[in-house]
Amino acid sequence: MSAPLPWTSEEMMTVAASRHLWNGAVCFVGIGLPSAAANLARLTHAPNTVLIYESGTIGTKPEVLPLSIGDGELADTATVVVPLPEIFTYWLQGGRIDVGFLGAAQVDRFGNLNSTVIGPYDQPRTRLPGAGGAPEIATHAKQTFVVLKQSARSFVPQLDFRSSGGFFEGNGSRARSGSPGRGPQVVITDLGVMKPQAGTEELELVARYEHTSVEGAVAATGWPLQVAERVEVLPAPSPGELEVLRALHARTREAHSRPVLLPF
Amino acid sequence: MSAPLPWTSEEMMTVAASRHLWNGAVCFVGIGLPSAAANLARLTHAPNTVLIYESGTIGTKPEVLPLSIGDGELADTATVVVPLPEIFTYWLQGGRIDVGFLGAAQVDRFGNLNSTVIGPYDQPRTRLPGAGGAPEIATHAKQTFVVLKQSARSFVPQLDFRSSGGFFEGNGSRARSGSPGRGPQVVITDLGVMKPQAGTEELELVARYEHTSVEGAVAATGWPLQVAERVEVLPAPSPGELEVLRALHARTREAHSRPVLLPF
Amino acid sequence: MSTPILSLREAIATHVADGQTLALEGFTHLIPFAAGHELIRQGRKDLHLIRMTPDLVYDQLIGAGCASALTFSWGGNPGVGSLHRLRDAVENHWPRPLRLTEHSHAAMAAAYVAGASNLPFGMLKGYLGTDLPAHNPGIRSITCPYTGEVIATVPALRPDVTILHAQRADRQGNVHIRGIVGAMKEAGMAATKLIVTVEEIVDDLEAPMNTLVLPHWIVSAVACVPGGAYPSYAQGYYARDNAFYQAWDDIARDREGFTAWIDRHVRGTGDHAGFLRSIRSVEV
Amino acid sequence: MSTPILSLREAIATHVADGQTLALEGFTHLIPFAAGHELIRQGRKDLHLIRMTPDLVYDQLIGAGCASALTFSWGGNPGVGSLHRLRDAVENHWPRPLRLTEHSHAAMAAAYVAGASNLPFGMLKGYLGTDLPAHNPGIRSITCPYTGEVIATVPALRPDVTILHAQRADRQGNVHIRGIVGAMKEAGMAATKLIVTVEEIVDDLEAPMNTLVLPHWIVSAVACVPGGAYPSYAQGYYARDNAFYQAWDDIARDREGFTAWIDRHVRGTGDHAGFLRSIRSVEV
Repeated sequence: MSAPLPWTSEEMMTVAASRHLWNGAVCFVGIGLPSAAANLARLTHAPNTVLIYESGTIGTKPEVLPLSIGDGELADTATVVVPLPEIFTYWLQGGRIDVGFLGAAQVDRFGNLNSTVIGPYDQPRTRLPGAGGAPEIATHAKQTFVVLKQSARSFVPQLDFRSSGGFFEGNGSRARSGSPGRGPQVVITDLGVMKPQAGTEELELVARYEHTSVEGAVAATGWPLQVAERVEVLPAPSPGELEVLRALHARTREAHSRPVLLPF
Repeated sequence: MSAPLPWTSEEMMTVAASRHLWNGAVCFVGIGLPSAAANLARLTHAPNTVLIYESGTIGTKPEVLPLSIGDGELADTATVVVPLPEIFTYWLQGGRIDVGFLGAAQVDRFGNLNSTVIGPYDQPRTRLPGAGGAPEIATHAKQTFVVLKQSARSFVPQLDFRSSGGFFEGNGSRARSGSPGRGPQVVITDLGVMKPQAGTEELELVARYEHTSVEGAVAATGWPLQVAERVEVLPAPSPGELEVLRALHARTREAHSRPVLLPF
Repeated sequence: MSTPILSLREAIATHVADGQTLALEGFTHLIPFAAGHELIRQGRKDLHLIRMTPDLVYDQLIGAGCASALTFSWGGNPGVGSLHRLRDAVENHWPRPLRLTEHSHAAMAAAYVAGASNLPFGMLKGYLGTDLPAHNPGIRSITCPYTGEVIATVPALRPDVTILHAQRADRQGNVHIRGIVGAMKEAGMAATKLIVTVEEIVDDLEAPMNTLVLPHWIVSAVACVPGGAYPSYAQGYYARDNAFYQAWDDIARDREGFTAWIDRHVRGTGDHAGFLRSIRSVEV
Repeated sequence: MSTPILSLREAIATHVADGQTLALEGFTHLIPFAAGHELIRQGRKDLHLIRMTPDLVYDQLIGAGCASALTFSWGGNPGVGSLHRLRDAVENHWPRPLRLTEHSHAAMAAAYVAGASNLPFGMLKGYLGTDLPAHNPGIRSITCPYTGEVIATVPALRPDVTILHAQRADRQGNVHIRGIVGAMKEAGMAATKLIVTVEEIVDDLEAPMNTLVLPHWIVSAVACVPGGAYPSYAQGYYARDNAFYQAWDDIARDREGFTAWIDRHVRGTGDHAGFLRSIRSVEV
């Protein structure tokens, strides 16, 4: 083993995800890693990124990461707070979202996602929270970014349940379904980055980190993972990225542990 | 001829219409006579009448009558101002309206209304403003009150155009159409008051004023008007009603003639 | 990263072309008169105009020959009577024929909502027992897959351009609208391009939470046009000029009087400030 | 002419019966926890619970045996993980089986909007390429009468009772809601009866124009319950107790610990003030 890395693999994954957001992108953000990555982008290279949370907060600029999708911080710092039904009609279905940022429990080779059940639906081994906003984010965002940790348990040959569509069965089946968005253009994990191959639309490993390997990514995938001819090695988190991300997490921890005082 | 009346026939009609509104009624108000009648009711016997204008103003309490359906006075004095689409979905179609107050250019024996064209639709002799909110007010309000001046030109055997439905062809045809509201329960004119007969649903003269006659109402109707066995004689406007109505109109005239000052 | 702030002349010249479908919304309140006048000045033609209540602003555009089609739901001078130029176009095809697509308010609202929502149609329990469907082939129906109930449908409205007038924008182009909002947001979000004229541009919108703000990135251009809704009104800025609405009945009653008025006050002025000066000179 | 202002106990006793469909809405914000606890205290059962995000409030109702069915779209502890009582009911039918009707957020929102609009169904371009329709027979489709496009439908949600928590009501029963409003208004207007708990009752709502006000005549009962959204939050009054949400993961993990907590803090207290005192005594 080499010396311990000066960053965690979760930090690397968050930084790698954040780099995909461009300045001015209108981004529909899920809670957790997507939220951390999107806010890191906003606080570094993409200050004019517009963040939308499904709770109805548009153009929000939280100082600390929300624990829930509807923390008061999101409303306080938003350009506007709209009713939730409107978020899904005028904004998402209306085609106003550039990037949908999704997580999941399982992904398959075509970027389809499961966040519903492990095991049969009616007799699940594990009942997961469910689809939430994801099915229509996956349909309507002009593209989606998927972020999750990579393992043979999460990268599976066959989803137990398809909660939201990626490229369906590949080979153009998504486009033929009438889904307006272009689907998952990138899947970012703690081991590397995958993108859909032209034509088949099967995920292909296109990048790894300095501390990860192609073999590691292949081994952590439940199907024979396609590997690009040239696998890019992504730069480590810069000191600036790490500083901003850690400060964000520190502010968040501090805020979330602050006792709540009821005014009576 | 007897001595001139101490009130105009328009005042009598407005007062008669206002008396039909009960305290606490939720009333969807059209501009003109309906608006005057509804506000007169609110300022006299029905102070808790809830007035809704299609512009989105709910629970409005205007000091002066609006000239348009969307005067600023309506917003300034409303409980809440909502988007116009919401008025027609959650409030009207949602079944929240007790009384829809409608006017029209023509009415037929079943209380169907025309406010669209005189003459053929494609080559009209007179192009009227059109249906506006009326078709769905007529459908969804739990009942409607119709107010218009009575003459052979306005009370016609055959509408040139049916802009909104009353009892359709009568004899239960409205109910069979699936219209949730009970239709025009009263038609108030300058000559008297008509209500639908049980069964046929044809309008029947049930009341006149002190200064009008059954014969006059029949003569001012373009079809053989049904007359109730007992035609009530409605009391003249009370001094209190007249005072409030005239003060309302005076305030309105004063406000509408006030020059508008642009702030630059 | 922010919306261009243009002169109204530039905004119209850049974003509105002959033959487009165009919605100027604002329900009695915040009617974008300045933008309507600028369309007349620039001589736009063959416009398909969309508006729930055509009001004076479309009476003017129709009488000035800018329009070949109108989609609407109530075409009167509110509280006054007829729109004489609209009537003359429908009854006598002057200055040119006007193809009508006529709806009820509820249906127009549903059609805008559908457009904003990227749905191909809107639905409503509507048009029951009316003659409108017989004259508007766009009014159709669907059957509820649960109850079997038949429900009316209208095709979504998707204007090429929507123009709104609002009270305030900030320097980034975020827009705050206050008061009666009508179907302004829906018409704006249903359109390919959205132009907003405003009373003033401020450093901070100070919009209370949950009020109507259009974020800058859905706005194609902002133009600062004080008085841009006159003779309609801007809540908090100036009242509706009800006397002008009443006077319009005479101005628009005959073709010559109308044309003289448009030539003098609209075509004969360079911009909205000029229009307002010109109108005031008559009143004094 | 005004809405009855009741104690929460009276409001629940009067308006909520066993076996009803019941929606407690509020998206993360303004979750009506006090009302949920009162339902447990009064031993309501066989409820069909409806909520986009069941959250801790439904984890508690489900674990306490009040529910036989759940309609929802995301059933986790936000930012923390699982709802263990919901999982135990689904995976092991404890304390009783729970019939699930599962949607996406967009579809639940459309179903509430349809309910509020008195339409039998809502539609959305949704569920494309997902397994949800295979497990929810309520998800069907219609064909657009203009384009031929196939569009997903969901049956309208029409709860017997909706319960909301809001910041303020006035003495007539008009209610002002500020901040993240979720689908509160739609759920409230879709219901036959609407109960609202509030932080305080004031003389004047002072709601800015165009914000969310529910007029008193659509509200069946108002109850003043300070802290009624705790451990969720009330914008402008108190923050979300994120630490409690994290602690719930342990409290609810096993049946005994959960039941002891409910017995002590909910069933063992007379009202919400008692609950808050009881919770504070643990924290100190």
